[in-house]
Amino acid sequence: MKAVNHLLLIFFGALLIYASLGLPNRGDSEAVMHREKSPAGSPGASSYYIRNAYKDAQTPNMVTVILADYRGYDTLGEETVILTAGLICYLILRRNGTSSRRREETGEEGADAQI
Amino acid sequence: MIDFILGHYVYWAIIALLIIGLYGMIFKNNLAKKLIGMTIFQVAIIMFYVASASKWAATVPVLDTALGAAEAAKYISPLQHCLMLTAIVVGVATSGVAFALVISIFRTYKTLTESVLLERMKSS
Amino acid sequence: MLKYKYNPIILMVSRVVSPFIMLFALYVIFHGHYSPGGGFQGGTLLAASLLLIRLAAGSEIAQLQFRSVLGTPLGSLGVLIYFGAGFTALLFGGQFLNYGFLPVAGLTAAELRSLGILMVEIGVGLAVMAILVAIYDDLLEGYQDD
Amino acid sequence: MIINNSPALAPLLLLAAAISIPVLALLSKRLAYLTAIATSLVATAVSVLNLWRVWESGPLRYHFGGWTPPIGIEYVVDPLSAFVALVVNAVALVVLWHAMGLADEEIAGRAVPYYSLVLLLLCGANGMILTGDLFNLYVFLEIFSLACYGLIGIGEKQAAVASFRYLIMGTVGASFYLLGLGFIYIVTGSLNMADLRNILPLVYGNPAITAGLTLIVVGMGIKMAIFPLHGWLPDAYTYAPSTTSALIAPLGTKVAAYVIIRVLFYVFDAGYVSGALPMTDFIAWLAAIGIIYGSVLAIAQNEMKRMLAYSSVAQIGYIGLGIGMANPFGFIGAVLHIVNHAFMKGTLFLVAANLRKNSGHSDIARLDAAYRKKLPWSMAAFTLAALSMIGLPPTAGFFSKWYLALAAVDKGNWVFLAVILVSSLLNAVYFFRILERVYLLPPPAGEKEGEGFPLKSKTGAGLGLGEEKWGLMIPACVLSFCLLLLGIGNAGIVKGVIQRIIPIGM
Repeated sequence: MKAVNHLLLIFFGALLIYASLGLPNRGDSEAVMHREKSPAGSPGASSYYIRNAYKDAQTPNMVTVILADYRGYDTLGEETVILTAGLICYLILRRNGTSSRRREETGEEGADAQI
Repeated sequence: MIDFILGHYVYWAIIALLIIGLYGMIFKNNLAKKLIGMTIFQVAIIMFYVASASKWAATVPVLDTALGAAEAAKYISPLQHCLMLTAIVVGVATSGVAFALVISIFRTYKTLTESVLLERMKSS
Repeated sequence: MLKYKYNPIILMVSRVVSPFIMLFALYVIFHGHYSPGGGFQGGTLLAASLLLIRLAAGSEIAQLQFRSVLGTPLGSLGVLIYFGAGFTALLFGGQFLNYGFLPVAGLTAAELRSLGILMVEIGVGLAVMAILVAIYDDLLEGYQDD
Repeated sequence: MIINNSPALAPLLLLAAAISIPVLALLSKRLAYLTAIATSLVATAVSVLNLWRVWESGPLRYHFGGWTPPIGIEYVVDPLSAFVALVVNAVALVVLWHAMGLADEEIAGRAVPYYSLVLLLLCGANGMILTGDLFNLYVFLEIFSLACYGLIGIGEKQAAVASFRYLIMGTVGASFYLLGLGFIYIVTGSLNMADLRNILPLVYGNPAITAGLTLIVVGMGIKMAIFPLHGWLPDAYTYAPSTTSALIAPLGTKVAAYVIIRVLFYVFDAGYVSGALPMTDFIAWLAAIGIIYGSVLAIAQNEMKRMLAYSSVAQIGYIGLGIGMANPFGFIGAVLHIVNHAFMKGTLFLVAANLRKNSGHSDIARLDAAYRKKLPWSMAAFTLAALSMIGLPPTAGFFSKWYLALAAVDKGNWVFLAVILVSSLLNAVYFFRILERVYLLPPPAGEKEGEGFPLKSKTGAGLGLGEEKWGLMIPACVLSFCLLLLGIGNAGIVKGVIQRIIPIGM
């Protein structure tokens, strides 16, 4: 079983190295994703954001504009991810809904109610 | 060849980080160490996106009137940075839930090493 | 077990530092328009200031600063603010999250969007703070029992 | 206002209810369940409206924030996504209705976070099905997965370990998806599915695209629990509380299978995926091995929920086979099997939950004819679902296997045809084993009628002796009756919905 895992790891590394050969040089602003027009003629997203962020939302910080306005639905989903994590920790770790401090505060009577 | 290496050595470093993270998740016996491997894996992917967003001689994507009109070559691509805010938050949420589960496991089984855990699961 | 040991130096320093971290956190949230920052970074800093007091003074005393029972409801409130901003845009004829349709008079479409972004940042900051502190309390709560 | 915003309404209503449950719960704990069931009902109604609108006026596009697609995020509702969303919401509604009668002890004290998480799970599922943006799909995939980890984690003692293993494998899967998406974004510069559809043919030769596609398919394969990547599924479904396993079993793997179909055939085109890059053949062969592996292991199990979990691995193999054969019949078979399996697995897990609630255990060895008297309607639903799993004509299961067999013949691959037939035989073995016990094996001699059951199930409120409240029995019967409806109305579904959306170039 260990050998299979080692093989998996090596295959994963080889796949990534093979994939990185196809990537454009990091940092040249002529790469496909930075261009104004994508290869198929539709407007390139990131260059549109840079040129129009201030015009559309009067906000110099382009990342905040994308975060809240252009791709605002992503951030709403992200908020829900945090809320889910909070609810899960509440669900898994709180013993039947009452925290031990509340049990101590309600004193003996509270403890009877539990049992 | 030189500028190919200059343009890609960061990606190879990130691939090494990814393999380390995956190694940690698969081969480590302790549950908490698996979590560390998982976090390394997620951070490596965040690095991958942010590394790909940079441009030579371009500044932070906050509009600076001193640079004049906003052209794509002057600012680095802001989209990846926004996507990675989401990925960071997902990483935090997953780690939070994972630690809640680790505590819940420790509370019932009093151990975090996987081999001992599997025996205790079978016996109970 | 995590026994709380009283240490006056840590308590004094953290009680002095915590409000200033909170102040800086509010600056980061509201200054997200002009400099790197925004809801998430600000919310985490707010949570950090609360956790500092929880660590230094122990969770019983830290209840005075932020009651841990408030955690999840405040988190839901933060997401509700974000959702409400998007839903009011829906009610006033635009698509969901289309701040151009917010019912605030006298602002151009771009300024309306800037206002919408600000409302969203506040909702995000509040939710991140409340949930991170709630997760810390639950992790502590889970561990304390055995 | 409602009509032209209808595509986005389902996930948003579920999200709004999930947020308001913790706030409403301050008034009264009962409100949590009522909000959950009411919102699920409204979400089902909205998805019916969506399907009707798509039927009338073709695919709908909904731009969030008013921005056109490559700039903003869009929802695309076409017959495939509207139909799968309707199935997901309908099954979830019936399972939630069943949860009222069940009132598990694990959920008793924590109804508020539990039902809020159930709604978040449905919001994640609806968001994943309807979205037209690949990164938005990752965000809703995370909401869906986190809700699954949480709901599984509160079951029996071993549930936390099973949920932890699911979390580790699930996060690896989601991170593979994100990595693959990163490679594709760097080379093409767009995240929108429709936009990518036009850009990708120009960059197919690039190694980053092939690696990106492989990573996305492997990542979603882990979520879909296809053969070699299914390690987390048996423990997760067995140790989860009954309501959770009845909720996640029909939905979890099906939504991931839908995403693979969407990425393979609608973002990349079928010609590239099955021709230049033998991705679909690879999936088909893995799925074929998975079918046999799952069926054989299901026979070896003694506990019913674990048996159903392994049979889930086998049924996912059918969907993988349908995807892998990449021809029109295979596509129809895969989509039909997503729908049929959702209903079949829903019924079977509801019956397993009834068994656990009624007699405290669901071990196959201890089943005998007394159970038929105790739970007559549940056992009838179980029989109908078992016949559908095996694939007998009037029920829906037959038609999806029929289309898969046609696809195998059409492709000329006799091994797949043999696998489908042999696995139907294996399904028959592990289901008749239970039916034979329940209907033919006389109860052990010393036990009088209805004497050997734990006291709490003696309330005989239902039809049969000891059958629990109506609330437990009717949802299982409704789901199994739907199997019959799906079987009879099958021609309508295939012609009306699936025929219209067969990907070009298949």
